[in-house]
This record gives sequence, structure tokens and C-alpha cells, in this order.
Amino acid sequence: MSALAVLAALLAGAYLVAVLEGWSATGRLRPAGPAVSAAALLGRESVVPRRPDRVLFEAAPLLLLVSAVLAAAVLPLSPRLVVADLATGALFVNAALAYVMVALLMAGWGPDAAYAMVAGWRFLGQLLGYSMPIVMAIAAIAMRAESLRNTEVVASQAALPNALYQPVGFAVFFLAAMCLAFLPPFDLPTAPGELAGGVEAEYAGARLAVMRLGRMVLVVALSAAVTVFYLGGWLGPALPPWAWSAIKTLAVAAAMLLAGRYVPRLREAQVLAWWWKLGIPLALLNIFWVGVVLLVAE
Amino acid sequence: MILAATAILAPLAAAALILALRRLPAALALAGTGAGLAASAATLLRVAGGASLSATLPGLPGLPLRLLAEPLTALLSAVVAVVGFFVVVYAVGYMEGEGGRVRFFAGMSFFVAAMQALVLAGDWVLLLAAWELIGLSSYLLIGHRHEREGVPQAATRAFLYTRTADLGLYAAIFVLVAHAGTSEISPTLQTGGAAATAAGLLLLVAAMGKSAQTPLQGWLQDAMVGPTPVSALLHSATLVAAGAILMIRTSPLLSPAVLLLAGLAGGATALLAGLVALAERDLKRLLAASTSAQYGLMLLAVGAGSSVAALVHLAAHAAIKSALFLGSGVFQHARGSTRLDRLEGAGRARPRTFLGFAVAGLALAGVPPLSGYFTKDAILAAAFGSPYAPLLAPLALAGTLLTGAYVARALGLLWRGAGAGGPVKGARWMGAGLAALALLAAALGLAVPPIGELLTGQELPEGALATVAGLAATLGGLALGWLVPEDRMLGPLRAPAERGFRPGGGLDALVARPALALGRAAARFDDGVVHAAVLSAGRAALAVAAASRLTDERGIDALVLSLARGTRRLGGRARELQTGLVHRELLLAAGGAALMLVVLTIGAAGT
Amino acid sequence: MMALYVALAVGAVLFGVGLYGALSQTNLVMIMMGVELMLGAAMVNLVAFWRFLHPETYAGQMFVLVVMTVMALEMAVGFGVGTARFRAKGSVEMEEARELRG
Amino acid sequence: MSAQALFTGFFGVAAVWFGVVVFRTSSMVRSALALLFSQAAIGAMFLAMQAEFLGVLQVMMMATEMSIMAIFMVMYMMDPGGLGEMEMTHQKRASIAAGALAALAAAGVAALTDWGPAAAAPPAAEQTERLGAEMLGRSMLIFETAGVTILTAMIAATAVAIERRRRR
Repeated sequence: MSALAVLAALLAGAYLVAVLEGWSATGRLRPAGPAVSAAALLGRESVVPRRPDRVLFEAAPLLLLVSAVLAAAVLPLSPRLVVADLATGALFVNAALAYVMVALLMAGWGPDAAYAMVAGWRFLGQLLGYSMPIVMAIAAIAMRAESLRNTEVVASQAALPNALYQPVGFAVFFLAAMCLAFLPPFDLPTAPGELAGGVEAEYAGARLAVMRLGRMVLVVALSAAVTVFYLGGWLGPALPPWAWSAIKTLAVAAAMLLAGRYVPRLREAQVLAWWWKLGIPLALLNIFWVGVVLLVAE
Repeated sequence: MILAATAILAPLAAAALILALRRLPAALALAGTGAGLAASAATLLRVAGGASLSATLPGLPGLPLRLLAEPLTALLSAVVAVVGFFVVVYAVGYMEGEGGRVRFFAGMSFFVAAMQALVLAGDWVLLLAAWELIGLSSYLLIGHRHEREGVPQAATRAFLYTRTADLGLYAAIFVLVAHAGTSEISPTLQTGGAAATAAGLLLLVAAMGKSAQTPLQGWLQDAMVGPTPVSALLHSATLVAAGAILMIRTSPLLSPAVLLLAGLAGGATALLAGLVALAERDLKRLLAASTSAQYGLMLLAVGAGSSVAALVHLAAHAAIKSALFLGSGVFQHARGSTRLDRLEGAGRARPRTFLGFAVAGLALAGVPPLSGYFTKDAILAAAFGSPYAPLLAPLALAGTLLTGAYVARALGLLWRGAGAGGPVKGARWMGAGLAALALLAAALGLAVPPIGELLTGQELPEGALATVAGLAATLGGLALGWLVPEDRMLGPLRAPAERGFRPGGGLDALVARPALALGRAAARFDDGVVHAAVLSAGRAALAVAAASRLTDERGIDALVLSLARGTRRLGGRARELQTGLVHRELLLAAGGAALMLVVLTIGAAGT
Repeated sequence: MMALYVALAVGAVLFGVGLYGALSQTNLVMIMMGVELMLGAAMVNLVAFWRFLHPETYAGQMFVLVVMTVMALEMAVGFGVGTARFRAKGSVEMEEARELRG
Repeated sequence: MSAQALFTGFFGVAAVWFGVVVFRTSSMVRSALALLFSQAAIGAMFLAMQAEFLGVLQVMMMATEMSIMAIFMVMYMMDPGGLGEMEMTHQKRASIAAGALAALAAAGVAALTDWGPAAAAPPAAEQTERLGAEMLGRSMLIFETAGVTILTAMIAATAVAIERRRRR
């Protein structure tokens, strides 16, 4: 039952995020926009490029969607509205999202096309930057909650949300999440205007629709992760728990989409340099900070 | 106990801050070492009555780290702190306008912190850690001007020498901890019997490496390529002193045989290094050789059974030698070199610096009433009073004589000759450091003997014969050095002394050459014996066959020939195994592993 | 108990496949893949033994972590050597690497 | 046959199948990705065997590790796409024999030994906690050693791989 409810919430969230993305790009709020685009995509022929690596080509959009859904499955919307409340949930989110990179790699290699391949390898490079800080940020979260279980992570923030408790970790995780969802300014794998859509370039029709859906679900899942890890999840006065989760998740998604619009796209080398020279030290500092606060508070 | 810990932590914090801020390195280093000085002085006052403070910090499971401030360690800590502080004061001037100041001052502070940790360590684990950190920081500081030619080699050489000898310390600690069941230092010193002898010998090796005793003395002179403040610190109170400190602290452990060995090694060093100092053509290298010699005298005192004499000499020598190095640094800045021929007359041009240098030098030689007189007197008396006096006393006297001679030679070279020299940058800071330490070198003599007695509860050895003989040797040496022209002083010994008696020992013979020889032997074994064995087996068989043909043309002929052919083919096969093809060798490795597994299983089943 | 036998059988077969790969491939990176498979088989066995025989001793899990570390090490060093080799010779084919010939 | 054995077996078969694919395909990227999925299936086996933390960790680490392997394959191979159907193997017979022998021996030992009764698994959260206690307690030295070793390997690998600068 709760699985169906979460799935419905996920789809609704993905739709709303698609609306938000359109708004952040064009400045116009068109509630029907995503539906129209989806219908158009599904109506079109799904062209297959010449000499693709068929297995990888077909599997990539599905893997992207599945990994995003799996990540969302362990994130609680309310104390009981969670598909699987794993004892290692916080780590599982990251494990599932690691396969986003694999999916993009497959989408890059599969069609046997230059732009797509460049974009796929680019994302691997981007991963080398963000993957370490994101795990370190999660480690600091788990330190405070004394558990990797996501419901306990939320419960640990009853007094003070983690965004205020460990602001450095919040910033690191937020930016890493943007990298992971390849949102601008970290949108190297799609790079509109430079690589003609990158990993998406060779996809069309229904396959492209699945890929777009996967990306939207990915953004929702990451926003939900930020909400659960740093903004106290369902906690909040007056409104029912699921409503707080929804509001916070959408707000995070809007913030992520908007933030990128005002920054030019970063080059690969810049992304790596920033993450390694600044991101990792900051993430370590955050762990240290949380450890000190925990020891002092005891 | 927090006070004693501050003595370590303050310089350490300074080093960390310097590296983090990368600004104001000199001020931070001054503040750190100054705070350390205050802390260790306070500690010394606190424990002066014979009290002892200790703290246990969490360390490895079952092996906590302990700090121990008792009179002995507190005194050593004070020596380190005083010298460290004034050397840093001096270095502020010395490093003015030079590059790499951040690295330099961070290294100096770290060095002082590591040395404080060493002297205040109450257990072997912490001592070992500090010992290694000293090695590391001295490597970094000696190699400070790593862009110059020969500097990296010298730093590596110093590191390797001391590291090699450090193996002795490791082994000794294993022996002691295994025997006593605790890592705390004081209980392990009660160890007796064969374990004590073994541990004592190993400790002696470690101390000889760090204190640059014959035959491991070569690295110290090469280490002179580091900046002069580094040399001053290295020689007076830190790296080199660590060896002597180790011997002084563990002297209750040492058995008579080890003591005799220590005394002989020290005496030999005092003699040989003194000769080297007499022959040196570079002021800093002369001082380095003299350091070896003075630590030789301390080891001799330990060997003679009077570690308190060694201790007071260590303290006095710390002040003296740092003052000498600081003076030589001023001359170096004035003339742009430390070669003695270029320094001629440098003293006359800078009389105040020369005064400080001369006071320290005369103190080193043992002229009353300067500090060196008292401490050297104590060492001589110890040597005369020891059961091995016939062996040790002449060595000690010779060392004293040579000390006087090379001090006089250095002073003479600096004073005679044309005086000139430009202004020196940062002279004020350098002068302050030099003045303070020279003052200490002069005055410490009045304070040291009573302090030594008070702190350790032992009597300083005394003896009229020793005093008279020592004074005679000192004055004779001074006269010799001042009056006898340089090139006639050493006679036939001059050439080997100039080479630093290197062929007699050193890293190259002890470490590098055996390793290289081993490698060569292995190579020879591989392409000589293995191949040759395979081939010569075939060849031998052929020879046998040929011989047998002579005796029996037909019958056995074919048999022998086929045997020879078979042997040769077998040899060829054996060679083919080494194809250099990774997959073949992997297959062999897998087969070997399988075979090993079978053998082990059978072995396990059999038991 | 059945599950233990299943896991051990899987471990055995995986090890065999990995050994075959390490021995039969001509390319350095492919050889590394075979080694990784063998290490994976070792991990399967370790987890199975921990789970079904000694779940109270966490040294078993600890050992799995160490094996994961070893895998990462193997990758790092292997690729380091591979890169150096590629720079020098333009290929990582192991049949061309005969410098160790006796 | 219990559900646990069934799941373990299912993921085990998947791991073996992907493991075989690694050496059957001539496309290097496919081969790296097959290894990835083989290792991920091993992680799923851990999950089936109730070692949750290790399973998740395995699944997470292998994704990155094997993707990096893929890019190195593409960098160093003449024909990463496997379009030329190049022969990439040697000493096939010996390898098959060695692999089969090893597998048979290991499986034989496993089948012939009496392992005794199976124990019950502790809950997942407790496992993570106890593993952490083990890591920071009894096995700390081992773990620290592993950490230092990996750092050394990183530096060494970089040093080996970095391009030699010409001396001035």
C-alpha cells in the first residue's frame, strides 16, 4: 500500500519538478507543459542510431529510472510512508544513485556516437569529484543520528535541523546532489548548446521520454534526500507530515533548479579542482565539527 | 602536569599555526618557543625538590602514552627550551630576507616540540615516536635549501645514518618491553641479566648513530649544509643530544661490559673527531666535528659510571655549542662563506661577535671559571675514578687536549689576518641570541654543579689529580693550537683526518656496500650459478661421454651420449620456465599455490 | 543450511571463472578483471562463513572490508603500472612484456 | 529449500553468468560493465545473506570502481568496441583446466565438509554497530594499516603513472 502511495507521490513530484524546470528555464509557469511534451515524445518514432551497442543502449534509460526510484524507496515521506526502512538506508541512497553514473556511461557508449560518448565519460570525471564529499556528508549525518536508518535520521533532527546543525555539510551535500543530478551549472553530461544534448542526443521518442522521466525522478529523489538528511523530513507544526515532506522537497528542487540558472557552466577541470581542493577538506572539517559538537554536548 | 605538556604543545601549536596561517612565521615561532620555555622553567622549579609529576594519556590499547617530569627530565627539558628559544631569536635575524621562512620556522618549532616530547616521554612508545619525529624534522631542516647542490644528498645521508642506527632502538625496546611486560621506562630499567646486556648494546648502537660517534660520525659534518640556526639547534640540544640523553636516562640499565664499550666508543670518538676538527678547513664543519668529540666525552662519562657528569656537560655544551654556531653564522653572513680561509680576520672586524664566540670557545676548551671547566673536570674525575681508568683517562685527557687545540686554532684564524666585512642584515636579533647564549655558556659553570647534585642526588665526581691534569691538558692544547702553524700540527695524520677518517667506517661501508654486494651476489647467482649449473651439467655429461668413448668406443657410447643429450634438454626446459610471459608465470604461480595447499592440507591432516 | 552450500558453490565457480580469466587474457586490464572476480569469490565465502557459522565474530565482516580495500589497491597499482607501460610502449598487451625473461 | 537459499542462489547464478560474460564478449566496455554487474550481484548475495551493510557497501563501491575500469579499457585497448572480433586470449586449454580444477576442488571441499548447524543472523542495525566497534577496537590496527597502505598505493600509483618531467 505504502509502496503505491510513494510511487504516486514520486510521479506527481516528477511532474511538478518538470513544471518547475520549465519555469526556471523560461520564466513562464505552464502547468500543462510536461504533459504536452510527454505526449509529443511518445507519439514520435523512437529512432535507433546505426550500429549501437544494443544492450547498453536499451538498458541505460531504464537503469537511470530504476536507480532513482530505488533511492526514493528508502526515503520516508512520513513516519510510516516509506517503502523499505532499511537499517543502512542513508548509505543505500548513495549506493543506488551510484548507478546513475553507470546508466549515463551506458547511454554514452551505447549509441556509438561521439557527442554521447564524450558526455558519458565527462560524467565519470564529475563523479570523481563529488562522490567522496557526498559520502563524507552522509557520514556526518549518521554520526548525529547514531544510525543509518532514515527514519531515525529524521527523528534526530527534532530539536534542530541538520541544515543549521552542520551548515557546511548541508552546503556540500546540496552541491554534490546538484552534481549528481547533473543540473546546471554542473550539466556537463547533457551540456545543451555544446554537445547537442550529450547523453540524450541519440535518444528519441519513447526512450527519450523514459530518460527524461528518470532524470525528473532523480531530481525528486535527491531533493527528498536533502529534505530527509538536512531539513528535518516530515517534522513541522500544524500541517500533516506528508505535506511538510512535499513542501520541503519541492522547495529544495526549486532552489536547485534556480541556483544553476545564475551560474555559468563549469568546466570539467574546474569541477574537479573545486571538489578536491575545497569540497573534500570542507566535508572532513564538517565531520570533525560534528564530532566535536557531539562530544561536547554529551 | 599541564605545564610540562605545554612545553611540548606550545611549539607544536606554533608549528601548526605557522603552516596554517603562512604569515608572521618568526613571531609565531618566538611565541611558541617562548611559551614552551616558560612552561619548562616552571616545571623545573616545581620538581626541583625531587618531586615527580606524571600523566598518562590514552595511546595504543594496553600501551598508554606517559609523560614524566622528574628532576632529570625537567632539567633536560629546560635545556632544550632555553637553547630552542634563543636559537629562534637568533634565527629571526639570520633568516631576514631569505626564502622559505614559513617552512623554516614551522620546522624549527616542530623540532623543539619533538625534542621536548622525547625528553619528557615516560614510556618507550612515546619516546620512539618522538625519536622518529626528530629524525624527520632534522631531515627537513638540513634539507631546507634543497635547491642547492649536495644538500638533498646530505639530508638523505643524515636521515639514513640515523635511521640505520635507530633499528637498534627498535630492537632494544622490543627486548625491554617483552622482558618487563610494560612500556613504562622506569620499570624496564630494573631489567637484569642477558636481556639488559642485549638491550644495552642495542641502545648503544642507537645512541652512537644519533650522537654521531665513530664509526657513524660522517653524516654530522655533511649536515652542515643546513642553515646555521639549524646546525646550532641540531648540535646543542636536539638531534645529536638525543643519543647522549638516551644513554643518560638508561644508564641504570647498562651492565659493566656495555658501560666499558660505551666509554671506549666515546673516547675513540673524542680522539678521532678531535683530530678531524683540527684538520677541518671549514668553520661549521670544525664545530660539527667538535660536537662529535664532545658527545664522545659524554658517552665516556656514562661509561665511566657517572651519568651526572655527562648530564652537566650536556647542559653546558648545549649553551656553548649553540653560542659558537650562532657566532659562526654571523661571520658567515659577513663573509658569505664558512670556509676558514675566507673567514680570516672576520673576528677582528666584528669584535663584539668575536667576544661572544671566544667566551663560548674558551668555555668549551675548559678554561676556568667558564662553565666547560667544571663539567670537563667532572668528566675527567669520573674517568680517573672508574675501574677502567687506565683505558678511559688517557682518552679523556687526549680529548681535552684536542679540544683546546682546535678552539685555539679557530680563534686564531678568526683574529689574525685582515679585518673587513660588510654590514650584516638582522645583526641585532642575531646579536641578542648570541649574547644570551654566550652569557649562559660563561655563567652556567657556577650554577651547573650544584644544580646537577640537587637534581640527581648524586655527587659530582671530583679529584685533585683530574683537575690538575685537565687544566694542564686544556692550557697545553690552547697553546698548541695558537702557536703551532696549521700545516705542521698533525703530521702524517693530516690526510686521513681531513677525509674525516671515513674509510674506517660509515654508512657506505656499513649499509650501502653490503646491500650492493648482496644485490650483485644475487645477480651473479642468477646468471652465473643457475644458468651455469644447468648448462655445465650438460657439458659435464658430454665430457664424461667423450672420456668414455676413449675407453669404450661402442657399448656404452650411445647410452652416455643420450644421457648427455637428455641432461642438456632438461637444462633447456628449466630455462624455458622463465619465459618472462606474465600468463605463463601466473599459471606457474597458480600451480604452485595449489601444490602448497595440498602440502599444507596433508600436513594439517597428519597432525 | 542449504544457503551456505549454495554460497560456497557460487564462490567456487566464480573463483574458477576468475582464475580462467586471469590466466587466459592477453591484456593487463582484463587480467585484473579476473583477479577482481577471484577476490569477489573470496568475499562471498567470507560472508557465507560469517553468516552461517560465526555471526557473533565480526572479524569476518572486518576481513571483507579488508578485501574490498585490497581490490581498490589492486586497481590503483594496476592502473598506475598500466599507465606507465602505455606511456612507454603504447600498449598493455602482456605478451609484449617480456622484460622479466630469465 | 529456504527463501534465503533461493535468493542467494539466484544472485549467485547472476554473478557467475555476468562473470562468464566478462570473458566472452569482445567489447571492452561490455566486459567492464559485466564485471560491474557480477560484483553488484555479489553485493546482492550479501544482502540475501543478511549482511546488509557489506552488501550496500559492495554495491556502491563497485559501481565506481568498475566504471573507472571501463574508461581505462577504452584508453588502453586498440579495439574497445570489439568490432574487429580480435582474439584476446592465449593458453586457453591450460586456463580452462586450471579454472575448472580450482572450482571443482573448492566446491568439493565445500560439499564434503560437515559445517554443522547454521547460526541465526543478528539484526542489521546491530551488525553495523558491532562492525564499527570491531573496527575501532580489536581490529583497529589492521584497519589503520589498510588505510595507510591504500594511501601509499595511491601515492605510489600516481608517482608511477605521472609523466616524467624533463630535468632542466
